[in-house]
Amino acid sequence: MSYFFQIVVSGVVVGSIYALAALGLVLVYKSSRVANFAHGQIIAAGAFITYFLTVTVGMPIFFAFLASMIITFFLAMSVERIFLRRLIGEPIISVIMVTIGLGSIIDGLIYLTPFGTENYSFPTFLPQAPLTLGGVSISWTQLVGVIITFLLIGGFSWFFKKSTVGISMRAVSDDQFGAMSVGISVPRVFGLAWATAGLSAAAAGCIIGNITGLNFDTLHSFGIIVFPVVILGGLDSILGAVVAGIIMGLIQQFASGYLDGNWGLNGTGDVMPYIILLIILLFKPHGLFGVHEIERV
Amino acid sequence: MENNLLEVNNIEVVYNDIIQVLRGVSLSVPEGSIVALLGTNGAGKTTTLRAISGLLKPENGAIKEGYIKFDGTDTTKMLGTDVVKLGSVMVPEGRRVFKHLTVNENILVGSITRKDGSRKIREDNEMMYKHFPRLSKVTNRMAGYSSGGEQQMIAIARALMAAPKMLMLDEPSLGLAPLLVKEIFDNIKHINKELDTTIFVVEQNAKVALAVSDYAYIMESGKIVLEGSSEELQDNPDVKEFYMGITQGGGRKSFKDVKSYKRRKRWM
Amino acid sequence: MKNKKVLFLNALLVIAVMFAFTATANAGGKVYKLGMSLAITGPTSDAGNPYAKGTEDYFKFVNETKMLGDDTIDCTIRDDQYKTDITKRNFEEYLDEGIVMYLNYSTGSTLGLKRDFEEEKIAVLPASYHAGNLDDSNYIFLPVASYSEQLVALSEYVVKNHKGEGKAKVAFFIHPSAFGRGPVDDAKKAVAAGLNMEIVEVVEHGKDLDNSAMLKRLMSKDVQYVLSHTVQSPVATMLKDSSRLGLTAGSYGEAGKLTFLGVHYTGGNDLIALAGDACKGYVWTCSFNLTSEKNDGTTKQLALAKKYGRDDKAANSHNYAAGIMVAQVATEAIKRAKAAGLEINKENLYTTLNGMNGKNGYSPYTTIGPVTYSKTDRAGVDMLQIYSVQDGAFKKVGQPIQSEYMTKIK
Amino acid sequence: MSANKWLATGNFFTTYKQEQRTFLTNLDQSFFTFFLVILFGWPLLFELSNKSMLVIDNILIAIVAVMGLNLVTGFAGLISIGHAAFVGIGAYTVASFCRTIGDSHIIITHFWPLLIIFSGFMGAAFGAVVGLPALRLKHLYLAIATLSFQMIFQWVINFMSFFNQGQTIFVGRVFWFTGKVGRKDHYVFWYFVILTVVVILGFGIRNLLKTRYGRSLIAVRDNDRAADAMGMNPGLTKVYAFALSGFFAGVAGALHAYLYRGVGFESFTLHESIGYLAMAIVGGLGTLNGCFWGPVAIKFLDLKVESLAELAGQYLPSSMNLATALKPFTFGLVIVLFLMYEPRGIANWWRIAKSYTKMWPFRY
Repeated sequence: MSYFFQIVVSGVVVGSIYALAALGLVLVYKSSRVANFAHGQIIAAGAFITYFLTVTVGMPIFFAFLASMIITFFLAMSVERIFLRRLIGEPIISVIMVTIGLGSIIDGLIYLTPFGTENYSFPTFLPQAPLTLGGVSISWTQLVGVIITFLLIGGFSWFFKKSTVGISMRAVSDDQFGAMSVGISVPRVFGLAWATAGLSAAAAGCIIGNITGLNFDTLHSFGIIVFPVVILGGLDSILGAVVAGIIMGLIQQFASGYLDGNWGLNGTGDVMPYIILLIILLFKPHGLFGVHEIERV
Repeated sequence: MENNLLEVNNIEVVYNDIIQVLRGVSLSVPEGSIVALLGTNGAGKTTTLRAISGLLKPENGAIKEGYIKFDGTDTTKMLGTDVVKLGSVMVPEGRRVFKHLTVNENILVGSITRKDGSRKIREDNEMMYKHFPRLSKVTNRMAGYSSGGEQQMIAIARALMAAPKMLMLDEPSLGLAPLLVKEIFDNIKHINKELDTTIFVVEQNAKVALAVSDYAYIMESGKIVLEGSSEELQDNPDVKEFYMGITQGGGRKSFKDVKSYKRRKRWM
Repeated sequence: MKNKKVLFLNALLVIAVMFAFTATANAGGKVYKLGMSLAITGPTSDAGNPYAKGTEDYFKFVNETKMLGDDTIDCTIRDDQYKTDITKRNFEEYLDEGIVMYLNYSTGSTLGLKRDFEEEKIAVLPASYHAGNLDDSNYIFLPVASYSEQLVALSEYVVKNHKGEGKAKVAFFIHPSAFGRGPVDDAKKAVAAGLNMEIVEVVEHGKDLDNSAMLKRLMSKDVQYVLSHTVQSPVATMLKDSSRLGLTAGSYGEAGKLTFLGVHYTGGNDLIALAGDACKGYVWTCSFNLTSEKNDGTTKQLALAKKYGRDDKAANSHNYAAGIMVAQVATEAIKRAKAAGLEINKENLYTTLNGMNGKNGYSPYTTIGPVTYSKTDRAGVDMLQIYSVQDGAFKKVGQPIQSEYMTKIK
Repeated sequence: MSANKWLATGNFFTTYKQEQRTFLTNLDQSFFTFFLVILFGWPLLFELSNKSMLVIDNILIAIVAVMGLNLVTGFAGLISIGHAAFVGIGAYTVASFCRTIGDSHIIITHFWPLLIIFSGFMGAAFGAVVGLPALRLKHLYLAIATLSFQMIFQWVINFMSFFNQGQTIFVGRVFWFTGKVGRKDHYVFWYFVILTVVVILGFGIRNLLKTRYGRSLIAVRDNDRAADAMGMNPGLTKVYAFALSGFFAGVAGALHAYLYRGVGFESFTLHESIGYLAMAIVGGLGTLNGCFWGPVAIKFLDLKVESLAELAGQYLPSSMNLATALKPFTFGLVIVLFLMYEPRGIANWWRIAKSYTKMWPFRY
């Protein structure tokens, strides 16, 4: 039984990290209807900046973490400014391809640094001993990761629900012209959406980097891994991202816990999310929490 | 009319560098009044409004000639956000409420450009429900599910949240039942009195618009063809015929009336 | 007028520069073309990158120190992003240029181009030590013992040093690819041939963030040893998970805990960098000298790295050593062919490599044993050194070993 | 018909039939024939290195694949991020035959044209199945559904022992009337084969777009509800589009398998799918000649950057991974620049050049 509970706990932990990684995608999509395929690269950049600040510059890791979030905040904002602003109103394929191209450009830039090909790991700053409760254990790194995830997600939910700026970001996604007419600066909202996405990406990068070590390939592949999560959650719902993230985490852990090694199956954890996603999309084409178009005819 | 809040002087607007929509439009809106801009479909009313509120750019339009002055500031080259900050807010055609936001969120969004503290905003927010009691029952419903009339009220309330000096309405009567149209225009008049907000309304429904407004302009093919105080215009036979559907004899207008084409020409 | 003048001057400059280059390229004696295609980017770049640096530096060193007299080696190094298609393109281009020996990298492309190697009759030194490279092929020379041999040797090590009653129960933790799966069958054959251990499970890992479930499952099946054959990053995650779950053995073979061991690409400094303290006690096989153990070879390696301005990370990597090693073998083959008065071409280098055995074995400074090739044995260094992590560095454990069962199962 | 059969000096069509002719003027026709003769003739006159031939063959295969992608993404407006998987289906159809009957069985070595066509139909079958979600899904959701297919394909290939777990499955050398095609003639031989395929399929697309079905594709792209109202069946059209695109991809895959004489999973990854999309966009979505420009441009860029990086690498500090960094960087930059400044792709330059020559000496 403790095996089962361990899988559940691991699933939730992994799932909430997925949720955090997915958050950035949701934020961007929510306001500007852009699916960002360069998110993985921003995640990686955030993690490497933190590493650079702690190890090379020598900042305390907590400050480095914050600083890296701030840096990616502005980085993502300028990315939006330079590349995506011109594409407002272009067809979806152009926008998808621009983010793919962008990802490729960032790849190239990261390959210019040693981070592109070599492995690093964050200095340890948390207790190494695990927290164990009734045969189920969780590491401090994971616990802190989950806490940060929920803090950030809670913060963003509040921001979108209660603050005027947050509401206006949602308003832009609803009706750009209407938003402009009440004085919302649409470009600024887009910039802000990217910036907050960058911020959350940095957080995700640091947490993932703490768990897997810093390897560019592993880190940036998260940009793709979280797509099923985002789609399952319904693209523009933060709550959806959390629920879908945890569902996907559980599916993965259960798949690798119960399917792998039996009946000649292996690596099912990697593919199950996509299969489940396809099945769910057939029944709920807008994901679990996606917005259905409200149409009054 | 010594104290004009809005002054539009001879503007020309061109879309996509090819299509000229406005051919020298001039009008002025005195402070505290209600001014109406009337005209048929495609006359250029909406374009005029967009030019005033700085929203031409998203539609690929540009002001080529003339200037617009609001409250003493030249706003010809300004963008929407800055115009709103100056205190001129538009309620766009077709309401454009945010469908997936609740009614209250819709109203709150309007205050985005304000810098005078959250307490004041909260007060204004409550005020809106006094102006539009209908909305107070549905504050937490998704705006997309509201009826057309409610949506129009939401849109007006949203615009008022910016505490504007001037409120511009683009065809508030569009697609609404006559009773609702009346309610909306009563609201408009009320707002003008209570909040001392100048109102500039674009309408096709000349009868209602002339009833509430102080002064009115009539547009056709990108030009102002007639202007005057609302009482005057109400009595103008041409206006009566073309915009209110009343013939000289007082009966309903008939399609058999072939003279209309000639008469229309005389204005230009 | 002024523009024209500037244009003219520029054109002159370009021509001058071009001449300068052709001049330097033609200086000296013969030029032997070599080609190398490897993954500097892509899935295994962390290994490919230092590997490429090693090869590049050593050939530069050969040319600068005139190791081949006036003759020079011109080795083109290209990135193939771990894609067989690109490798093939690179290989065809090298052939067009007339290379005399080919240096390859990935398991996938080595297997995929095997037939081309046969048809072209060109000697190939891959970075993949996959045993399948040797099947139906005569031209692929593994620099060191195959993965299979390493895994079997490691299994033998487990059996020999098994603490506790009964059979040693092991699990394999492998990369989900041809590279990972290759040696598992051989290990199974060794067990069938009488190796006293039980393979409880073969785990092909995915991109897991958390291996707790897997580790607990292995524990519930009484697994005592986990032998990995993959790249560092998944091993690091697993080691971290195991250590936080308190499942890692404090000392080698501790009962009721997991002892982790691994083959060539699972270890090295990168593992320490990724896993930190969690990799304490990790046991690893490698045929290269590590810079954490000072000796003559590693001193030379570090000197080479310093000469060409490599950072510490590359200099101390065993992949850097591996890169140097293939360059050394290639250079040595050319040297010997020259000494024997043979023309330097594909055929002669192939025969020279095949004659590299017995007292003609070649001992490069990067490996722990001599490189020997013959018609029947095309795995270079047959010795394996066991290393284990102590105080944040890999340290030697005992003397180099050699697999016994590998010969039995063939 | 225009008075002048050689030079179009304006639009003189009086019937739709005239407008639908493959060649508008005799000049077009002779020019095209001349061009084809050159394409088929030059390898007989010059001898290129194997590498160059391989690159050219590779470009031609990419053209076949991109034509398929353009059908579904350019003409029907359905974004597919799983095109490489369809190409993979074709290649693995050939590979499956090799696995079951041996790679030098007579079916594989002698009846290869049939096998290539069969692979196309396999691709079409999978295309239709993957297209089914298109009945319900739109835009990004559909794109992700194709992405899922890509991932599932990769997993299946990578884990099933029947597919050799992603390792190369060899394909034997084929026979032609002249006997076995040896290593020396391999690339030239396949050049002719693939070029023939490209010409046939190119005409196929060109004619397809003039049929009712081709027009309904475009109608569905522009507005599927309106198309529905016009009596077209948008769902069925979308599934058709996927199936047709799968056919092209399947053919491309089979050609790939024969050209490289082996099938390994690295050639059909997500990265390749993105590459195909990039080619389609750089060439010009929704245009036929874009299908030719795109692959040529992207593949040449790749090669040029490689040699440039090599050159630059000699003068820069060795710690910089310039060669590796430049490739993804330029690839991304080209996509981004095209989308920002020439979203209609190279095909648009072609169009401008063509209309310029047609109107000459007048500007409009």
